[in-house]
Amino acid sequence: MALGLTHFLVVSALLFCLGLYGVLTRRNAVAILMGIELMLNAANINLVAFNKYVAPAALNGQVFTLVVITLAACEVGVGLALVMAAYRNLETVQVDRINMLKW
Amino acid sequence: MLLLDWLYVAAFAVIGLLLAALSLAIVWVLSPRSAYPQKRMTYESGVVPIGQAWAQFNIRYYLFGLVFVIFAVEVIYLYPWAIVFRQLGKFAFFEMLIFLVVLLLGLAYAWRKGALEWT
Amino acid sequence: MNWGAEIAKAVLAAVGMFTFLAIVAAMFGVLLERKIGGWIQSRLGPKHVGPQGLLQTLADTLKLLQKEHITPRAADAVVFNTAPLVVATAGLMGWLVIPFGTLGGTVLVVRDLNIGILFFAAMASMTVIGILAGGWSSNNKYSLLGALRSASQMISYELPLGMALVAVAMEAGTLSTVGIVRAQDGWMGSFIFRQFPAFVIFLVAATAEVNRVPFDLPEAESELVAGYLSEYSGMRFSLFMLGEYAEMFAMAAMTTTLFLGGWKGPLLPPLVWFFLKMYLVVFFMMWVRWTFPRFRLDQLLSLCWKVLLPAGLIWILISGYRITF
Amino acid sequence: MERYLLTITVFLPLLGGLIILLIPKGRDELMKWVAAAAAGLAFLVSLWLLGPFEMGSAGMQLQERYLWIPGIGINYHLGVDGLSLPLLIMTALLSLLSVVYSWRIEMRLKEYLFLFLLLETGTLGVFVALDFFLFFVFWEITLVPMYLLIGIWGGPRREYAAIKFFLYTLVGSLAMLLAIMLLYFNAEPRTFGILELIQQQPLARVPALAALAFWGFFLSFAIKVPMWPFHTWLPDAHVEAPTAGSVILAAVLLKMGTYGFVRISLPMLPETFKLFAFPIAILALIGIIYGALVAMAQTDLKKLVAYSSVNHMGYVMLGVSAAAAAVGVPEKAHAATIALNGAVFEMIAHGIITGALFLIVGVIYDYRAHTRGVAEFGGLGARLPLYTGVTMMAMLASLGLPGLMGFVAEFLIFVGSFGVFPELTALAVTGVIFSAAMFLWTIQRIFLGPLNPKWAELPDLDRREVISLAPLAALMLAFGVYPRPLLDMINVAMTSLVAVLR
Amino acid sequence: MPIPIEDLWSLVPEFWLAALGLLLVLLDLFLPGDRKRLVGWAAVVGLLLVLMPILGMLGTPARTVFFNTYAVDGFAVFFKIIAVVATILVILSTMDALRGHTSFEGEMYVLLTFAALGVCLMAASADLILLALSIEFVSLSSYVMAGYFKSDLRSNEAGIKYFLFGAASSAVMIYGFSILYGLTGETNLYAIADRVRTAPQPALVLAVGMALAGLGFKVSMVPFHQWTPDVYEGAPTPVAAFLAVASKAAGFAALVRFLMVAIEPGPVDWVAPIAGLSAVSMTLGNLLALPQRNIKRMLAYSSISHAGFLLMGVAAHRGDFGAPGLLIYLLAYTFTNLGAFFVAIAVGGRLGSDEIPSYAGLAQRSAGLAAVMALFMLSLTGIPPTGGFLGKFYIFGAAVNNGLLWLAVVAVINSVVALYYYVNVIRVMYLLPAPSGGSASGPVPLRLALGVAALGTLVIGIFPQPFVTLVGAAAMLLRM
Amino acid sequence: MGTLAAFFILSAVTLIPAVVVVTSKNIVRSALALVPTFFGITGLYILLRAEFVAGIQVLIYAGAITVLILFVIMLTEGGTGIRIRQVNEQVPVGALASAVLAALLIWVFLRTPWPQGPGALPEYTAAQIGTTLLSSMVLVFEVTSLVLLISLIGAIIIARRER
Repeated sequence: MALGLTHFLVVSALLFCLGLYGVLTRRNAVAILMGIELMLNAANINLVAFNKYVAPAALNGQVFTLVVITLAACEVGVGLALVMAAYRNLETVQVDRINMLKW
Repeated sequence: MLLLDWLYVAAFAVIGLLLAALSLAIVWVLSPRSAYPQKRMTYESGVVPIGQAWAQFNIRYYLFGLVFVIFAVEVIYLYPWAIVFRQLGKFAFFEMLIFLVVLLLGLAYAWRKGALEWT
Repeated sequence: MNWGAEIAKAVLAAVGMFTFLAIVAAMFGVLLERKIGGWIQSRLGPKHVGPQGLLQTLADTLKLLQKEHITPRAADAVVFNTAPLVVATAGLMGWLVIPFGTLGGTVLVVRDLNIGILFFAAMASMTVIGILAGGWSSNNKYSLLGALRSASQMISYELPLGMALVAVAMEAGTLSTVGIVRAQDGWMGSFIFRQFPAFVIFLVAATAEVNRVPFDLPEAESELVAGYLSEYSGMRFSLFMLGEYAEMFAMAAMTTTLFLGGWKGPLLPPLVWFFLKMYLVVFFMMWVRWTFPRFRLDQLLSLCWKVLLPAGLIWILISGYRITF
Repeated sequence: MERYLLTITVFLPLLGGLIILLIPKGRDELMKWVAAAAAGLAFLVSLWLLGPFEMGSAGMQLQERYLWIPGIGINYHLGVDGLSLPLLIMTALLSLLSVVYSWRIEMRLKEYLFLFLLLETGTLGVFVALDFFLFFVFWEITLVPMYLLIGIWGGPRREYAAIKFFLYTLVGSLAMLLAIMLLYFNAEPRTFGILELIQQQPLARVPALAALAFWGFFLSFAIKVPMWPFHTWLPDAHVEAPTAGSVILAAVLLKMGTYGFVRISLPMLPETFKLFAFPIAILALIGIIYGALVAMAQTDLKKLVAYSSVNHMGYVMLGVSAAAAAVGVPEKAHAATIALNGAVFEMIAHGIITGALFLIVGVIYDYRAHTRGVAEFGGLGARLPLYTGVTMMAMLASLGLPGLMGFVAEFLIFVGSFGVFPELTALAVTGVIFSAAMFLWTIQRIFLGPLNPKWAELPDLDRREVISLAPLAALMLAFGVYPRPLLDMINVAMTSLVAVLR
Repeated sequence: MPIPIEDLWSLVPEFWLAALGLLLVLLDLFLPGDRKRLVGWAAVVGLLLVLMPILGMLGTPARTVFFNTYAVDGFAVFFKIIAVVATILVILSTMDALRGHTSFEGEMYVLLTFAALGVCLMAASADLILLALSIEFVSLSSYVMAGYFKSDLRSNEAGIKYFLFGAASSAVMIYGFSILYGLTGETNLYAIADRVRTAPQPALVLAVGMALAGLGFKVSMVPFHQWTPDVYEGAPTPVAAFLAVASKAAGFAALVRFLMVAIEPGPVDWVAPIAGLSAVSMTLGNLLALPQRNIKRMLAYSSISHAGFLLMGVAAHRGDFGAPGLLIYLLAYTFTNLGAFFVAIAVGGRLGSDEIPSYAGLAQRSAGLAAVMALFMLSLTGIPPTGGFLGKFYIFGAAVNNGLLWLAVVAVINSVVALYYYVNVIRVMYLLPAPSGGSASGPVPLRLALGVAALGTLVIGIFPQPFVTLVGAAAMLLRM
Repeated sequence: MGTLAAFFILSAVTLIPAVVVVTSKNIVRSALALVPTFFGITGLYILLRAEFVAGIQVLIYAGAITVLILFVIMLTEGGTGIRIRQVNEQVPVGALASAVLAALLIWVFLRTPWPQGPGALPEYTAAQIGTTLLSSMVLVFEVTSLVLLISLIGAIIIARRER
């Protein structure tokens, strides 16, 4: 068995679903964000793997990965700012306690 | 073979961690132990710790972290540009000029709005 | 390819390099620091253990090895013990891409990675994680505070550091360290001339990055009970120290590589040139330590964000303009 | 000028309404006069239409046609024929009379008048629109003002009645929209022109879609008519609406439904209509008998009139479905024509009579007794002679007394539909008996017998009430005695319609 | 690969918007605190000016520029117009709404301008990378705007919820994009279209489904709608208006281009699921809107239901009524919904409440406001002669034309249900007595925005031909 | 063979800490566990010949994003040391959904005949990425700067106190 594309895809699928699990089950906004990061990383693995095995002629996959990393950074920046602002007012970062409005 | 390079990197990482852990293990074997409970208390200037080890720290830590993340991302775009802009001519320079001017504006904003002040 | 042999070679290289570093960087470095400190303050420094106190650090190390192993009860033991490993390893990893010189036709470098300086910057940034982990796991508010301050400082100075690296990469057109040295031909070819602002930025940022005076605020004993290190003792403490010294020497080596023409120089063998330049930079850093007072945190961060970072960005643009047109 | 007569008729009221909006608060008299002027002018212009209108010609006349949304083949297309012109004039007249009747409204006058005039524009437009899109727009425009008229100026349960009215009719109109779309997309070339579609018969070859489209239209029109069992909104709406609103609702809005059956369902989907004519006739029959019986059980005057509307519209639908059943059967064409003539005549007759009846109820309820309970009255005949005269005339007209308008209509319908559905018609005639009984009993209870001392001081009709009721009474009588001019006009249109269907 | 200079000319509007945004940042930095409104006016002027180059591109032939990463066609132009017009109106309304809530006034205009740019980019992106980037561009600015009132707990909550939902669904979407890239080896939509025919089925379905998650989030399609009510209620009202209109329009632009350009040639049947989602969205949105007492929350659920209607246009995209219908519905919806939110701003600002019962007797307190609100409610219901009606007309026509009669019937039923809660607002305003005096008319900029919204709603309903021509051109050029 | 072994080791390094990330009761440990996960992913990138992306992965994910996350955790509840239940009541549902999705994804991935494109990756990916970014992806490149700008501005707005 030689190392091939599907190996990476399986890891990516598992990582994605772990991230999803985190997103679905965590109460802490930051923890949910970490789950989202895992999901994005899974997508990145896909992109890089496909770039090598499917379309090695151009580097679109890797460029996409860079963009995703950038977006992840921006999301973390903005998202954590919102978390901090909410924490200042509510003294909690548990999303089910941030619940003035009907959920 | 490119992967060979990274085999060395991996080896360095693993060995580094192992050696450091080894030193700790040696100490763990050699060092004296006492069951003197005060020693294992948190050291806070000799005063008995009260409450949790936490205070509502300044949001400024976050602001610095934020600006850092944004500019760290910016820097990653500089690296590939830096190695090829020579070949790509003046277009590449102007592209980067726009990119950097936009981010300098961001820096100016952060500066002017006091996100870079500690006090 | 024979993987077994390669792995064996890699492990040997790693062990060799680390041993070398532990001696040259850490032990000798500490001694050097004490000596220079003594010289600047017109006193003698360590003198009794071994000839001229050469073995003083060894003795200290032996003492540290026997020190009691204290883990605070409220601390998170796993994280508490892992943090020093991370810091130490991160400090050592940077050496992987440093070219020491040439021997015959081959360059003496563990591996000439094609993303060399990026790798270096990445490894340097790992220290922050270790420090934060250490500070938090101590479960001590001074440690946590110290860790946060230290991390703030380090991440801030990573940026100018990166900018300086980019400026050099622009000049050399490559990220490989060997390539960068090769791009610096002759004495005037050293990038310190063409990239002098980048050199200054790099040096300042590197000094701050390794938490040295005047940027040693995070572990300022007089202000913060040794910062994030408060709860650390014994060997774990010395691992932090090892990482720090390793990184300081790595920074010096990198300065040499990037700006001082690396191993290149007339007459003397390349290896000698390299160490000469590196110790020059180390000496400079120690000299600064014993001469300048400590910055306040706000001054420290202002320097970074309001001087070094804009300067770096603008310098990159200037260099870009110069090289393009 | 003549080229734009229809447009002027339709939009004069709206113009008046917009002017009223600009009048500052407090100038109530001015607003009323402007409203009356707008409605009056619209009525006059609609009468003027009779001049250029050629009585003998069957086709659409006075057509106006401009590109509106050429991108999808929508035109601004107006026109009248013998079917729509009487309805147009009747609408204009009733609107004018209602404005006159509403003179004493004080609460939120500006909004009232604006909405009323907007409503008039919508109803007028429905009768002259010859493009489906335009037709639909006018059709829907009537909903909002009616909703608000009921909701703001209505009786105690006005909110419920208003929203019920709105919901019911919206269901219907959206169903119609889908039916229109089915026609449009099967036409070649695609068009929303009603006349063009009638000519094309786009769904003739796809019976399944034709049935869908038919039921779409049916739902819309049947709710509007209202046919049993879609009538439940009607008693609520009629009872709760202010008097003028009830008048327009009963006299005009209901006609939009039957007009739709005659103008659209019948010529557009004749085969399909024929297929379903019998069940529809049965529904109409149920409506006739149910309406009459339930009306008889009512003690509330307004409700009584409302249910009598269900009964009367049943006649209309009986006539229309009889005509539909005769499609493609040349020997029944004559009967079909008579039935249709009767149906259309009944629309006019019912408009005038029921309009009058609601005004009559309003007279006693709004300004005098403030109650509509039949049982609470008695012996008013001696006290209010003028009022009694008008009321009795309207009620007798409604029950179909010969010499008054209702009789002509019902007679024609029965004659016509007997040729197609003899059994159903025979049963339907019993409805006449029920409604006769109902009205006579009502007259007896209100006007005869001992006078309830409570009402001893009631004044008789004043001048303005006379002005609003007299024209209607005159028309009932005039067309009852001499229906020819109206019937001729209708007959030309219906004959050509039946001719096309054959 | 040098960049063709003539390509640059096709991007004049985007450059302009970007430059405008940067200029506003500068302006904001150097204006004193009490003059920040000037930033808003500068933004309005700049946006008005940018309309010129956008309109100037109306007739140009469809093509892609910048190495096929960016489409220049009528479709994109149409959405650019929507973005700019909506943003202008939102900025006008913002000038009133921010007072007293935040000291960061200038930045709001900056963010709105950049968000407008993001919407333009979303509508014209012809490359997955650029598409993902521009979606995040709009999202990130929206997250910030949703949480703009930092001392207001509900705004905090709106920001956090919007962020978490948005980030999660965009992660799913990017994963879907990555699979699509793996199946075709391309990131360019037009190149994908060439390769997608032979793409293996189940993976392609998976990719499209995951990509729909992110786009569905933007347009608040069920089941990615949960954020909508909380965010609309908690966010500052002008922001809610922006999300309901511009952000949603952009979502549809991206969705339509993605599906119709890249996926349409492939073997995946996406029409049926979209039709199903459309039915579910409109039904669920309507049913949940029924019991709402808060106007913003009601509008949020109504916007879910309108997403359903719009999806109906996506599902029934073929023919003269499909894509044009979608676009004209969006256009009418833009004006109408903006108007409804503006009334909410005016009322909320004066009466301090967004509860529908507090609208009682508005007709007597400020007749004009009540009248335009009634107009907007009727337009949302789809009563002629409003723009909303024309949109419904088109969409129903498209459904009938595409053989989706069942969906049209569902839509009819939903329209009737919707009538109930829309008319309820009219009922409260007109039928209920006013509790007390006090007029509730807004300041000049807000009234200006309201006027434009009302005018737009009416004009689209009464004289739609220019708009019909516009959307006809936009839809024709879509597939080049 | 060697690469396969490396792959499995790296997968373990990626996935096992990832499990800790999403399940640990201690939020700081979760965050710290991100670091080995990111390193594992870095290793996978290396196996895929994407050294530049790998470098960025460490620099940004491990070096910047994690640090920021740690900052925020330490500034909020993580710093308090109070143990709060970290999961909501959706655990079974979430686990089931994730498991089903994982099975589905893997099933689809395994049975899909992925196309094999022509050509080979360039030796020096960093340069090629630079070229791509500056030519065919130039719009992406410039828009990125704007995205960074608004994130910076937006986050500062949100994080700063009202005056």
